[in-house]
Amino acid sequence: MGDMNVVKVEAYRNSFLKEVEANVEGGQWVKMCMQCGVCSGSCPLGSAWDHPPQELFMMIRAGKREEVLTSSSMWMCTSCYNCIVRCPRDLPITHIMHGLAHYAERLGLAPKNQPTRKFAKLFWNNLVKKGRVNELKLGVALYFMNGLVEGIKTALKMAPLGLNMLKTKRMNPLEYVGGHGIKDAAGLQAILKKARAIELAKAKKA
Amino acid sequence: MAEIVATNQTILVVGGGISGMTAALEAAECGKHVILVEKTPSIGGRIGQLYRYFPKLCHPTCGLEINLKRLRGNKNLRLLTMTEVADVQGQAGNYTVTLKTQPRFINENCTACGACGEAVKAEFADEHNYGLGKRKGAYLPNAMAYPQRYVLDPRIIGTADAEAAKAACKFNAIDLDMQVETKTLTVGAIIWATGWRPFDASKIQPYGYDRYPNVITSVEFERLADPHGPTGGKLLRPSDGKEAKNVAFIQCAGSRDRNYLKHCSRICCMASLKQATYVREKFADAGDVSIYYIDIRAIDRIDDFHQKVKADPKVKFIKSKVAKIEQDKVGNPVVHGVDTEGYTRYATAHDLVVLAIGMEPSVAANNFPIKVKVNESGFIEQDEANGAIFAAGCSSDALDVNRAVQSATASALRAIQVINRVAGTEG
Amino acid sequence: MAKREYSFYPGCSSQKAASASNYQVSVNAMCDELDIKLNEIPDWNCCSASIGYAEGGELPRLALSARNMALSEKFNPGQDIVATCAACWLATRETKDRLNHEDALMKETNEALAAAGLKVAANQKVRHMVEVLIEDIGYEEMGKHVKKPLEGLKIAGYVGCQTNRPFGIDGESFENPKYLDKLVATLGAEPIENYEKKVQCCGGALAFSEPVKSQAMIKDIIEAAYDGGADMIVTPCPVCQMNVEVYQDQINAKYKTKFKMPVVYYSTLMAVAYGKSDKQAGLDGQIIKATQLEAITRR
Amino acid sequence: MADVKIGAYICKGCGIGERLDAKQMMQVASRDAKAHLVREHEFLCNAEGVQMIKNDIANEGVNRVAICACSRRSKTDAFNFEGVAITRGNIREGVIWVRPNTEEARETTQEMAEDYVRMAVIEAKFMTPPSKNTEAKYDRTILVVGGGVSGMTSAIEAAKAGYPVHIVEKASALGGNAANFLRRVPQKSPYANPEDSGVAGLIKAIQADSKIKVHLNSTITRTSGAPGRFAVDITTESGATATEHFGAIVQATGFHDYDANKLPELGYGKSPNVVTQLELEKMAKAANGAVLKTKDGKEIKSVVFVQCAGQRSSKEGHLPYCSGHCCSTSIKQAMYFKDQNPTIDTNVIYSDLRTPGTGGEEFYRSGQRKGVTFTKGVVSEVVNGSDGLDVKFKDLILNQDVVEKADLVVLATGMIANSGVNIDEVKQDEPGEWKSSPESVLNLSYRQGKDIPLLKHGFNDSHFICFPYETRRTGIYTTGPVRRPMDLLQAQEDATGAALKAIQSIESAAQGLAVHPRVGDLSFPSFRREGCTQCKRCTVECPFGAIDEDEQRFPVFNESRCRRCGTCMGACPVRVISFENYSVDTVGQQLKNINIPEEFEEKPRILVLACENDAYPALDMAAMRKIEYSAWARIIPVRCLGSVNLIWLTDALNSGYDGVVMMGCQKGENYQCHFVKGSEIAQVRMSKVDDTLKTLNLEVERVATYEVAITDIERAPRLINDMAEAVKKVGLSPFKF
Repeated sequence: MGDMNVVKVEAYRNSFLKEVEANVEGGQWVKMCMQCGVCSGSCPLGSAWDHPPQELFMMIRAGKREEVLTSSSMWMCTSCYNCIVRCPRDLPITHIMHGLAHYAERLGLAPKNQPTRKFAKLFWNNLVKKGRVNELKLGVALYFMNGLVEGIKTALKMAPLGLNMLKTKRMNPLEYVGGHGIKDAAGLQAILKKARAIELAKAKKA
Repeated sequence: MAEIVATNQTILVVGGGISGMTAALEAAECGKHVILVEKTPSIGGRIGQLYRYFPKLCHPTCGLEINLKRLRGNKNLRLLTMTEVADVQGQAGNYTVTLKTQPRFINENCTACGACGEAVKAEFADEHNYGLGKRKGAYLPNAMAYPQRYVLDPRIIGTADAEAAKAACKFNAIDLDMQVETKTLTVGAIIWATGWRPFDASKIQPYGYDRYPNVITSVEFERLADPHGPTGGKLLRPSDGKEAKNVAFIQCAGSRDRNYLKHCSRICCMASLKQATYVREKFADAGDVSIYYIDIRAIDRIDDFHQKVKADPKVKFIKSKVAKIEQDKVGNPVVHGVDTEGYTRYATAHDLVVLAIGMEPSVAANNFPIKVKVNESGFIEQDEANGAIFAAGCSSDALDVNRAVQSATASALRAIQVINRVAGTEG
Repeated sequence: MAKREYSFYPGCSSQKAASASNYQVSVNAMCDELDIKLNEIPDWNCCSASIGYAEGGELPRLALSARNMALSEKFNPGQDIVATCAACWLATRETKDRLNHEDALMKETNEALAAAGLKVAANQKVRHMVEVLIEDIGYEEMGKHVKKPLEGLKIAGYVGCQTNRPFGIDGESFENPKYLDKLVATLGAEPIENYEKKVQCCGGALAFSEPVKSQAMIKDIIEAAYDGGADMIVTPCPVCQMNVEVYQDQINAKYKTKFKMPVVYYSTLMAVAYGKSDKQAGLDGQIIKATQLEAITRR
Repeated sequence: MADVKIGAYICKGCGIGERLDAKQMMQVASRDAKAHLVREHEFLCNAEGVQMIKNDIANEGVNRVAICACSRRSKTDAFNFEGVAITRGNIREGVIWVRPNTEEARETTQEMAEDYVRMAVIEAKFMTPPSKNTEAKYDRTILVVGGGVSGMTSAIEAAKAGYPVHIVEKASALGGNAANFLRRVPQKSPYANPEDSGVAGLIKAIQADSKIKVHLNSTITRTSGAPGRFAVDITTESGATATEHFGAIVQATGFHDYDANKLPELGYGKSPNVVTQLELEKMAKAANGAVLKTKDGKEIKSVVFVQCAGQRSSKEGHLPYCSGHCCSTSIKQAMYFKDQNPTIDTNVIYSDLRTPGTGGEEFYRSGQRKGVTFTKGVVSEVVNGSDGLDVKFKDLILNQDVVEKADLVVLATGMIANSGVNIDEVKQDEPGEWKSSPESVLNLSYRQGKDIPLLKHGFNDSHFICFPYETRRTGIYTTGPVRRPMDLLQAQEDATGAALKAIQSIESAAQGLAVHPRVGDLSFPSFRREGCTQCKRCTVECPFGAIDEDEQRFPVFNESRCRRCGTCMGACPVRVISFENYSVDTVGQQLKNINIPEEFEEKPRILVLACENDAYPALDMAAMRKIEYSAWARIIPVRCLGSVNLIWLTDALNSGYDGVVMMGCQKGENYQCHFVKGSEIAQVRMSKVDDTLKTLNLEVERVATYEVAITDIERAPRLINDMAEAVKKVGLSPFKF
């Protein structure tokens, strides 16, 4: 993946905007931003962003590639869609944020210890394996994503919660070993593989 | 109603606001025969509801007084109020128009003495004040109303109030049997000057106009500032009548936004700058103004007014489209967003928030009595296909008064060109 | 009246012994009462919710929903796809909309689906269960089935994000949707009219990865319900329900609050009002017990 | 005036009959004021009442009608009689509506009404129905000065209405600045792409129109006369002069580009690759579709547009205003590059992007869609860099200083009006010594100067928001960017309107009618030559430059240039100037004929002279709200405070008035006077009143001058009451008889 980054840097030497337009989901919309700031003001976690969406757009136009792609900002997106519905220019901001995060991830530039990024990875792997999400495995994996010691601490903190879920039959300890899944997991994996291949082929061309 | 003479050398002007009035007067003062129709009971339109004009801060009623004097003295011009155009047929130089006049229930005998107004009990939301106050069921639409004649609200017809009004009138001016009148006329050209209306602020849901009493529109704020308005010219906020000393103005409220109006309404920046001076004038240094904007569009030579307001330390400019308004526990609207110059988040409480509301055409694109070419925002385009129907003022685009009058004057000439061709006097 | 049939996409959280299994139980009871038949899409897969984008990217993510749609078209042809989970509905509907408008995407998606012998046309409507209730059943009809009106209860309608934006329920505003309030009133309870946080984000998936930030928002959601005098919160979304309900102890510990606000699904309220048992209404799934609802079921 | 026959009519409607003694008023009208015929009526404005007056006019020979009823602003449709002079005694809004209906107020209220009856009859006595101006001529030909888009549009539109037009253009071809444009900003939906400039089409239309005559390479060396009868010397480059006659003039002399050499910090003059928008337009036009290169022949890969270059700036030598079109123009020019080659970078650096209306915002979006980038920032410097130009700017969004490389930098410099000479700064030629000036556009032979007075920043715009065409020279209308900065679309709209105003002026002048604001007024000033001292005050103070001087320095009024404000009448120290329907006597006799009670009665009298357009309506509207004011006030509306002759004050004070209040409109930079200077002039004149007061040994508090707005419904009555209070303090005037 690191190679891909080098390739992209070469290809778009002068224009990060063009790179984003060609490679990021919704990227062709970035140029339409009129810098009103309503997205940034509407974001529920806005205060946690180093660079809120509108600033990211301006940074993209200004060619701040490294700063944008290594930023933790877009990983703060809760997918609440406030920005999308309020944007006066129709920019699919939520999707652009997702797209930027994914692109950064693909290029290997996403911040390594970003918790949402880690969670997303766990989630995806969990899903791909069986076709459905195994909440318990996902949860346990999540607790330990920052290492064993942290994980035990988190697990202890979360124990009452888990117990509550268990009591109300909204969590099943047996799921850890078996659990839900689809019958045609192989078919799903084939679909995803093909989809990924199509996307990679396009990314190489872009 | 007296006979109306009209021929294919007559110009019909639809709408009695500043544009329609101007178009009608300019044409009539060139010696042309003009019929001016106005939907409401008196002429003046939206400018009659403004306290001051930008950038001079002079009073629109001053120019209105001149125009009314021009109108009263002009024999070429015939005014029909409470009248709408129901239908238009034909082509340039020969249109057949159907006019529909609503009953006023008061005839020419009215002296505007006010006796009927005193006799009637029922009250209704006052249209002149955008519903911010009340008026009687028998009323003079406003102090400058022309014709200077009372109107009975149709809602009191058939009630004891109507009889009381009739009994109070010593001049036999009240006619409760008046009916809707329809007449058909021939005209040669039509000037369409139906103007604009404020965008429905309640549609801008993040700003809570429909939920928070202290979020009002710019047109309503004009009424608060006007001595003829519901507060007698005091800037009192609606919820509790407290003086609104700390006022926020939110630009592009409805404009430049694909969720509402895609176009820029042009006037709103200047209107807010103007209204900022009201706050500063009424409260001096106790007044605080915040203007939340994307681009300040103080176009051409009037930018110096912008500079002047900007130099006032008590007027703050925040480059930001406000994301959301909430209300705190004491009824202050709290404005949320991000200042894009330096990215500071704000959550600022103000006494009053004024939405610089956008303009949209009064007549919706599919509501014209004859097919006309309109653009995406519903404004009439200048196009051959429109025959001798010419847009004047804000029927043609979002315009300020100055440009609206320019447009109206131009449309008067376009109509005259048609009339002169019909008359064979074009040379 | 003939039974209404829909192609049903339950989603991961509704599975047996999953976090919103109680949602599914109450939906079943509700549908039973209203003569709604839900035909589960055979072998449906996860939609990847609002977190699959990071690792999955665009086409693989959309392919997930496309597979579900393909299966629905194949096995439940001519039926609207109905989801009870906001994220499932959103992901599927977004995929449908994009497939309908982007020819290249349609081509690529079908190329990917072909790897499993599937094909998508994206010709079924994708709807949230509340759309079915409002548009197909109607408040009036829903009201007719009420056997035990929820009298005396004050309920805050927490709509949250994804059933509300970017698509939302037809005729409702993004900032102040009123359908939950109307539903609450239909069931005989009193809606909290000025519930300030009804569309506040709960953090969604970030409740896991960014618990501190998310819980701060959740705190506001619960606090505003208390401010409005609510006895409980009702929601149409499993993520909202879970986030707002299960972290109350942690929030109490951090903020020294004393929250104990039950958070229920609209379907739970309906099942109770329709005279179903605690179990049928999914009340046994409440971590914070909705004792006032339990009292009604026992009436 | 042997044939003066005054009919006075007292209305008893609207409560007048109940509140006032009509019989008494009738007696006053006949016995005191000597009306020839006096009648009362229960309801004067109804059909029967109006018919009664008409009958008297027809059968009794009444030719002066004094209506004592409501305000002169009310019931104008009813009280409208041809061929007679009409006055109005305002006993409704002016009396019963502003006085309490109480027993103790009855006497003073009745006195007030009786005075207004007297005043109406006396005013009628001194009025003459205006007869027609004999100077009027009807010349339908219009002169358009300037052959750019505005001028060509005015010409074409006027010709379409049937009026012959001459265009005078100093260059060798029509087209003006826009002739250099490759394309223009779109004027119709979808407002997405630059479109044909339209200039060639206009030129073609002019060439095809037999009613339009074009004088190229020509200037105007003298303009004399008045609306309906202008005589204009048109001189060609070779010096040949022809005199042509016109009814009205449209001045469409356009603009020239700001001198970018004043912007060395932006690299202009230092690099050939820093150009103005107008220069880029010329380059693009010359390239005629070929790829644009830098001056040294290199391919252009990046262009930066610097908005507000030397504009909207208070720096020395910069323009303080915004030229309005430049944001859209930069978008259009960026599209020249983008449409040719989308990989060329185009960045517009702006502080406020100003693309108003439907078209503006759509065009902005279209620019963005095409990949034009927009950066909110302020450019500090453009310098030659290692590889092309370095544009240094502060990015206001990212809050940082940035250097951007560019192959070409385009400066959005401002428009400067071609408005001729500033007559306030240039010395005027004395009569008989008039010389043509090459700097002047119109070379008016007018006493006040050769060109139209400027409003601001060199533009000769109208000062009036609701009346954008009001220049201060009757029959001469400015249009296009000479009036104010504007884009092509607005200029064309403006030019069409200006053509109408020219036509209107021609039609009005032919009938001897005044134009705005006293439209249709047939009266005009005349003077008693034998009394005139040739002091020139009237010539100097006329706001419209209507008055010239003959060789003996007597005033020449040029009736059809006159706007009937009466400023000349107010200015005249020897009171020889008057109008048929408005004179020193029509007002002076009114104030002299009211009843001044003897001192012991302790009933002061306060004269109020109120501007008829603002203060008087404000008092009317106060009356509609029943806002009371002092019964001592006697209000006389005046055309303009500028028409107030000092003699009225002196007479009033001499005859025992206790106070005088003058209400004009706002003066100063944002003046509201539709006669431009009336209020200001009055203020200056009144500064001399103190001397008068001193010679009479009267207190200065007895005279007050105010700016009153039409909205001052509470303040205007208060000002009257304030004077009543002041009189109470200083005591009654010693000049009662």
